[in-house]
Amino acid sequence: MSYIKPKFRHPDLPTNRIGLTEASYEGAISTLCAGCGHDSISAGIVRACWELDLPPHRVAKLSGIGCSSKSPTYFLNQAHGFNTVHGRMPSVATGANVANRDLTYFGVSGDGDSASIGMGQFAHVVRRNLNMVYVVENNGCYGLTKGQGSATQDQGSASRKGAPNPYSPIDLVGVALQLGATFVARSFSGDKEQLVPLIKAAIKHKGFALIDVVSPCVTFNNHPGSTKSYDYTRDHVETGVVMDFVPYQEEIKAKYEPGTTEEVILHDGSAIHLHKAESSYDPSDRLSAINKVQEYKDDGKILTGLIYLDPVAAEFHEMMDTSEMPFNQMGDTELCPGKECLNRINSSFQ
Amino acid sequence: MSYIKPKFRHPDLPTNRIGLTEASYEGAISTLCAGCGHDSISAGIVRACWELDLPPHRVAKLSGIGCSSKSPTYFLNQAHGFNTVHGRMPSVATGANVANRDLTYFGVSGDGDSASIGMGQFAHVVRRNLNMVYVVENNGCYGLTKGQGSATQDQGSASRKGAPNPYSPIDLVGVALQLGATFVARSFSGDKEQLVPLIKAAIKHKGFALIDVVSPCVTFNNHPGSTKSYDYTRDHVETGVVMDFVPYQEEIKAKYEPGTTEEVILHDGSAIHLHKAESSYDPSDRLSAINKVQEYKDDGKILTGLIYLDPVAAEFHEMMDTSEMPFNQMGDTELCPGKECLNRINSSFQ
Amino acid sequence: MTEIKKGMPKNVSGLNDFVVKFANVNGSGSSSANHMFAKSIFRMGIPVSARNIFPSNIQGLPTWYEVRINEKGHVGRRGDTCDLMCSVNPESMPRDVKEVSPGGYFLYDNTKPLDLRLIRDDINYIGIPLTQITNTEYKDPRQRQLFKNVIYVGAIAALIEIEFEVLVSLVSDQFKGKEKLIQPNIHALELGYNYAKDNFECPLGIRLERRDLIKDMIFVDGNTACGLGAVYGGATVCAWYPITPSTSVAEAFEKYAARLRIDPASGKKNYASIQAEDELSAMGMVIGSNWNGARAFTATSGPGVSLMNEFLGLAYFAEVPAVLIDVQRAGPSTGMPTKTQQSDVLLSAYASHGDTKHILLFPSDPKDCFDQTVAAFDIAERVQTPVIMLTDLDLGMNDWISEPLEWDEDYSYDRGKIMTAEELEAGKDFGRYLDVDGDGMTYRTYPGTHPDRGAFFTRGTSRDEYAIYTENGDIYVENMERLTKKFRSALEYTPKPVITERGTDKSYGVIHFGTTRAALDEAMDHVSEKGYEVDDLRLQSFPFHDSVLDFIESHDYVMVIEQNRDGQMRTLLVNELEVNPKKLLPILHYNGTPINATFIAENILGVVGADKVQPIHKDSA
Amino acid sequence: MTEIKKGMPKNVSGLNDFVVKFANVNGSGSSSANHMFAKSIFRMGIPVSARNIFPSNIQGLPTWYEVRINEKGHVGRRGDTCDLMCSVNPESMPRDVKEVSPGGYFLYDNTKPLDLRLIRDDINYIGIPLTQITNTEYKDPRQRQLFKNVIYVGAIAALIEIEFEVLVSLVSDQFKGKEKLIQPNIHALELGYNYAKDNFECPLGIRLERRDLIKDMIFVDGNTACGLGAVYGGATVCAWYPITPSTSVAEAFEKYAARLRIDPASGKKNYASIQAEDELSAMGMVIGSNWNGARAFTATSGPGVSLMNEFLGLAYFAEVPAVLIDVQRAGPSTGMPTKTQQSDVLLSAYASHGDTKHILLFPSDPKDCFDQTVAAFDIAERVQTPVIMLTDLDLGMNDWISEPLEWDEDYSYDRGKIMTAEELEAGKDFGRYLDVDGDGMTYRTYPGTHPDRGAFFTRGTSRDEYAIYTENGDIYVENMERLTKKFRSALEYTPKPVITERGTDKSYGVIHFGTTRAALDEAMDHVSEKGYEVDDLRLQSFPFHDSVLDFIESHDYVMVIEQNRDGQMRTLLVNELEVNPKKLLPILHYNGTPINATFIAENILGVVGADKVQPIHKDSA
Ligand SMILES: Cc1ncc(C[n+]2csc(CCOP(=O)(O)OP(=O)(O)O)c2C)c(N)n1
Ligand SMILES: Cc1ncc(C[n+]2csc(CCOP(=O)(O)OP(=O)(O)O)c2C)c(N)n1
Ligand code: SF4
Ligand code: SF4
Ligand SMILES: [Mg+2]
Ligand SMILES: [Mg+2]
Repeated sequence: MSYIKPKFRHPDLPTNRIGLTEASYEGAISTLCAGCGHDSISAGIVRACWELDLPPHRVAKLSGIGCSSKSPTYFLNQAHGFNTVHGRMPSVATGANVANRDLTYFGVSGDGDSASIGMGQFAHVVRRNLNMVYVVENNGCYGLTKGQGSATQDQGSASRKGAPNPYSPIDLVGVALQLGATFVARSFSGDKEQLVPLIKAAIKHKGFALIDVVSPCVTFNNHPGSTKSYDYTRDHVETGVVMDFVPYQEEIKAKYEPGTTEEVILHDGSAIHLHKAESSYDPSDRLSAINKVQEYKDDGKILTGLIYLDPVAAEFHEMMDTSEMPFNQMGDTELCPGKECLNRINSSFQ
Repeated sequence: MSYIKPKFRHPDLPTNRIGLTEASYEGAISTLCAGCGHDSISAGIVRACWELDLPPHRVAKLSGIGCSSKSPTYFLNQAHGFNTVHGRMPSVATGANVANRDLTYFGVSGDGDSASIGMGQFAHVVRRNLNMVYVVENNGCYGLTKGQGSATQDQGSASRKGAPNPYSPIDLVGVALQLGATFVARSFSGDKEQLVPLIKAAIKHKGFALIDVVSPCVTFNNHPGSTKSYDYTRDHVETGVVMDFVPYQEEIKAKYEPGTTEEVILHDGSAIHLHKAESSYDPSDRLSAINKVQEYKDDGKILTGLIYLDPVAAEFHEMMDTSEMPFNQMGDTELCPGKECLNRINSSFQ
Repeated sequence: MTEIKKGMPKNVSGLNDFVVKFANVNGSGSSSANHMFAKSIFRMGIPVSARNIFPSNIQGLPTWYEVRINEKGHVGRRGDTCDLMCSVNPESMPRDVKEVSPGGYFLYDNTKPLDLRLIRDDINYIGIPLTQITNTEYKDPRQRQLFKNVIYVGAIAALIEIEFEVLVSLVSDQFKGKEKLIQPNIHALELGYNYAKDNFECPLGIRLERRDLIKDMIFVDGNTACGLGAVYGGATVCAWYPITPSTSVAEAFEKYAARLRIDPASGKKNYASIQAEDELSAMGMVIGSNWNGARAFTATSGPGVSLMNEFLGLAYFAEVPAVLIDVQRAGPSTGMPTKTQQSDVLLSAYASHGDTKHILLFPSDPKDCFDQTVAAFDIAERVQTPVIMLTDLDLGMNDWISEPLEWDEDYSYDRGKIMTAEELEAGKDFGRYLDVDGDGMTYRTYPGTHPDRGAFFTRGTSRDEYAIYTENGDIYVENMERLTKKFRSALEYTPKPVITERGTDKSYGVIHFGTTRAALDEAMDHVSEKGYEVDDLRLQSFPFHDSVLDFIESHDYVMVIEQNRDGQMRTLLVNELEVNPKKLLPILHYNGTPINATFIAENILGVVGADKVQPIHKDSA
Repeated sequence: MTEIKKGMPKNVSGLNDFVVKFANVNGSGSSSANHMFAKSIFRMGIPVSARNIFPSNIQGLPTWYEVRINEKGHVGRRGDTCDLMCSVNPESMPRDVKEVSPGGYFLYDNTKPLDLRLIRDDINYIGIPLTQITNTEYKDPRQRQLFKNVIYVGAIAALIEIEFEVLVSLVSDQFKGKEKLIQPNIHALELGYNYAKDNFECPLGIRLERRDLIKDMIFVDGNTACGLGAVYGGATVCAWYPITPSTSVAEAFEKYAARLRIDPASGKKNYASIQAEDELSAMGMVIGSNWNGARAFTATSGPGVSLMNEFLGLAYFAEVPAVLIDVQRAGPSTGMPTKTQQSDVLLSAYASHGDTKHILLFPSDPKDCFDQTVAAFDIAERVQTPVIMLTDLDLGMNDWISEPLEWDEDYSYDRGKIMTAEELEAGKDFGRYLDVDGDGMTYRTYPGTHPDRGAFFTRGTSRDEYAIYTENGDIYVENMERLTKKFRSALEYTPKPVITERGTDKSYGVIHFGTTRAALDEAMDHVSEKGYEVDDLRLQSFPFHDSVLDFIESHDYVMVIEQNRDGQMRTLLVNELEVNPKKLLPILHYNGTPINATFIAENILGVVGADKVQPIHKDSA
């Protein structure tokens, strides 16, 4: 396609390599509550797509139902979007991806949408290693239905009325690791520094990339006693492995102690640079990642950053051995075996 | 209740403490294929209930849909049973258990029933630590619909037509551990020695007790290349921790090397004795269990036995703080607040 | 433009008969002030109703609160206009100003001058410098926002003559336990009250005067009444998943159960409210509990009912009681989740694959919600089948005046046909699906009843009278026919339709159900005033009683009024009663707002006044 | 008892007109032998049909295979009797023996003597020592079991004069690639053939004679034809979840796609068959793919449709194409999963909450399955809505003779209204829900089409013509009315009913659909023979074309024949066409077996022959 053309813009605004300003990646004005974590994540997605020079229209945005699931309206106006039904976005995203492997797929979901009603579909999209970015805007509650606890609410975390949650929570990062996810990250909506490179790496990862983002609900779950409030999260997040995303053929900016940095090359040549702190673990080792997540939890901390990465596992199209040509571009030639062939088939039924 | 009375029986048949022969615990004649692993599990349940002196009618048997889910018909004829719908037995079991906390609940499910369509409900019944025994008769395929692969089919395991499975499997033991399950075991339908004490311990465990039993499907998944065949399983199972179940106030039979045995007391006073081999791990440590399961898998082995146990965690009724009296025994007195009270409520609306 | 000051024209006038509407921003704390306004009218003994019109979002979008005052007791929506618009949301002003009836009043914040485009010369403008007052009085921005709402209530109190003491007592009730907040609120009321008194000639043409029309009536929303009904109905298990507009049913159950259902000895709960992971699970839990002999229910809305389809079929065929409260909202799909409709009728009646029919209940006010919820449990256990109550957002989430809730101390729960251990022991023949009484309803046993008798297997597959699996076609058919018979036998236990006859002319009748009632009563007054005698029948349940067919047969034409596009109840009537569809004229209102009296009256008059009867608002197929 | 030997009485007689039934144990490998039997008749140029009657289990329970031979071409079920019962399952013998028509034949394994209770004196017994023969001939128990089946086929070949060469050629076809197996199978056939020739007077009264009635017809099951239709219809994505009796639709798609849809250059697949984790997910995938411009479908049965309810509402309201093949089985709930019914009609027509209507297709034979599957994709994309094909177990899982599948080389796919990048670039106004053509059908764009035009948001909530979210009631209503209009416009694209007129008497007509066709054709012959002129109309789709109403109006009474308890299609007719239900007389057959000609004929005659018309088999409400 060659329809990209710079729009009229303020001459001073910086543009990316395809000539677009960051504003070209924005969406409609948010109708979420002022201060909602979800809006920061939308901003992070805007930034990441802009920095990666993605043509906005080559992105498809899908979501379920919830405040979080409204977010796709608030970024990438030029991308098609699909607000599906509650908890079942993964299947719709799977169908969409199978139909056209050439777009970038963003799935945005909430903790209720993914861990409560959506647990089954979440597990299965992980298993299929569907090539998509899957962002969970995790506030430990159901924002849109006014603050009931969700399945990610921590045991003991207090509701607005003060009642502690008795149930064992679902940690989507842990479950995804357990189920064989190939890119697993956790972040905090308040940490754009960390979030943007994670989103970029997730986009470039060939396969299912989960980013579970703690994204406080200012209206229903930001009180003392909640483990998903801004304050609690700020006080308890800790980055395990600092990550830089380095686009293909671009020079490396950040400098770290020699020997502490590891480079992982993604399928398109771009790279991820991992900078490990002393207490570190190996993010290419699933079991080590599982242990680290648990260890932090046991210490009352939230491990953020890129937690696990397998850059080579086969994604869904590879598993299914489908053609390079997107299905939605196939015409009668590719699709219809024709009359003669049908006659032969008729004979086989005689 | 005092309706228990010994039925007419052959005088030589041994009886348990409530005067019943093992035959009193049997069910209808199985209509499963000759040699199906599921029938061995039914036999194991019969044995375990008999040995535990459970009054058969104080058990409720629930299942989903599948060959495995037919099994409840084939044990405990005197227990009420409920064949629900595919993949949704956990919710029905939850409702049943909430209504009457005094029965013993058996859920029997298949790998398709629990890990494919039922993944969501499985995850959530684990979270709630519902007091029940949950047996997965795991054959890696859909027996009743003629052998399609299920979500527990191992990556690379061959279908009957020889195609290797490309998807990352769901290991229900791993997922349950990850989700906070309080009793997690794995066994093999061909190993009654191991299975029976596990079932007994599971019954006595106060909370959710998962037993994932490899149970080969002789008709559709018993071929070479399948990792759920009898041969493959026999060659690859290995017991991690050998377990004895010791009923309350009963003497200990088996003898082991001193120092290798640990005793865990269950809520009713019965005990589990754990006999660890040298390469052992700590089944009271969740993370250690997770690691062990994975380690075995990496070695191409299947870890069986009692994998993890937390005998003190609160079960669902405790979390919900419900009365000791079963709901289904409550009458107007317990349930109806009466006229006067309603008048006061009316006033509050004025 | 007529800016009203002292000596302003009194254009619309109405004593205890007008509509006030508040235009706010959601999340701005206006709802408690608005509620106080409505309640004060109730406490002055005047019939009133209040409707929240809110968006599907949490904060920052326009929301309205419409209060209907009518001393004749008409508390349905009057129509699409109001007499006093209290517009404090600049964003919605252009719309708001249009809704004022000619000669009506537009109250706004005149701290800044009004946009000239908002000016109509046929209405009156009441400017109150709300922002200026709050900026002067309060420092904290949150306080400024909250008290602004209280101030306009105070102003309106002066304008339409709400008794100030009534407001004071409401404030005291509201802040019981937080007494420190009482005085500031009263102060804010006074600020508004005095500003109005000082600047305008009070009262306006529309005004209140104390009456004694409320008596012992109550002012409550339908969902609260349902939740209470479940407590009184003996439900021990509520398994639910949050969804607007049904969430507050479960919340009400929890709230009252937590007060009324605590075991005195142990302090433990004689109930469980389980937030399920989704609606499939919620219905599964309800089925499991009921199977095991505890009364259990769920509350949801359209999408939830769709998800429960498979389980509803199981409960129908396996004959497990279940109570489902569907608080309907505007569909299809996610539709307009905060708007009202009656569009789950067909889905609910025939939910699930295969041949199924479900018992439906249609409450029309809070008392019905309470009574029918209680009845639902009896019916479900008696008939051993799902009972679906179809209420709606308008009834469920809005406050309605209603007769007080009543309880008959002599009543005790009908648990249906249960065979006990004693009966089994005595040798009674037990066949789970054996129709011993000839009404299609059969005995069940609770799990765990007897050591060697009475156990059976419950399943969604075909089985014989002793619950043994079978694929025998004859046995299958017999069972299916028994289910049909049982469904008919249910009529003995379900609430009957309510018929109002208005004369001897039997040319036209009206059938309606649910929340259409209030607007319909009012519309019927108009119709009668025009000299037409039209009877009406309010359905309370499905299957239909014989009197419904009698009603249809005894009128030449019957209008079926409902709040959906496709005339779903009409379909059900035609199909189940085998009546000629030509006799049933659909009147359909489905834009998401509650049906109103003007709409109904116009449509009925359009039919009865026309020479030739023509179906209205229905696309001919 | 008459043991037939040489010189036995020939009681029933029929040349190319009789029913043979095999009673086996499932999992015993009988199906390929039985299939060979049926196919040999087909190859002799004689119309034949074959029905598997199997339990919901894998091994060890009774199963039957019923073969209807009729040179007039009647291949529906004749009735509940057969002329030759080949009973090799001791467990079912008591039932089997009862099904033999008087004067018919009962073939059994006489290695052991027959239980005396199985003896009727009005039928003939043919004892063949099958076990003895196999024990002598084979060592391996599996071989003994398998060849026993081949041997009885050989014996019957002799008894009814199947040409032996035809069997030989079938064996060769079957074992193409495994040639070593050919000779042993032929040998087994010979064992049976010779035993019969030696011991009985062949042929029996029932026998075959080569005809040339088959021409270029094919013998295939409906599910295979659906799967092939999906390949030819351009489906690239099949997302499914296993469920009897639909599984073989997906299997057929996979099988043919694997042969016909491989990219020649890369060897990669131009299709994907995805086994989803459940039916909700399968339908989600179908919606996702179709949204993104690829043709996708799913196949399921009743429980799956129930689970897809929520998603069907999304597809309806968001206007996303979707093709769903529902191979119906006996409901409700799990029902009788291996038995047939037509009982998902109402569920499918109005699936999901809120006001919804879905396009339905009703194939009646394998060619219909193929053609309508192809058409379903065109219709779904043209109308941008779900299309549900209602086939059933009888059609889907049994072999039927059918006209050969045809393909018009000039036909190309109708992808519906798509706005391309070029059109957008040229400045065409794009409003996703803008009804520019007045048929209610609007343009869509595929995701990724154009950098700054044509992107839109798809959602299940209310939105305006430019796909912008709105809760405005008027816009909502306009959109809902456009959907109604669109549904009507679909009639231009859906297959029309097929009307057969049989005379000038317009007292009675019959409406039917799907698999009732074959038995109906036969029944109509009987009815005509009795001197009654009854027209019939076979529905092929919903919404109904005008000709359906014309047909009803032009007959005094119309019988609606269907395979469910509640007369679901009749409900749909009454509701959608606004006809008086009194005109429509239900004839209902729903015991899980395919409807048969005797039943239909008796019921039609019961109506047309009676003085006063009475609804049959329908409980009055
Ligand atoms: C089938 C169904 N059930 C329930 C709902 C109501 N509902 C809307 S959003 C939501 C929860 C959203 O929670 P989450 O995904 O965590 O998103 P958040 O609002 O917290 O961002 C629920 C239960 C629905 N829309 N559909
Ligand atoms: C909603 C629904 N979908 C599909 C089916 C068909 N079905 C019956 S059993 C089964 C799979 C059973 O597999 P599993 O649970 O592993 O049991 P197994 O037969 O292998 O013991 C399926 C898909 C069904 N009954 N209901
Ligand atoms: S309710 Fe919570 S999650 Fe929803 S928009 Fe407001 S802050 Fe965000
Ligand atoms: S098909 Fe497989 S799982 Fe089912 S009964 Fe037979 S062996 Fe067991
Ligand atoms: Mg949330
Ligand atoms: Mg299985």
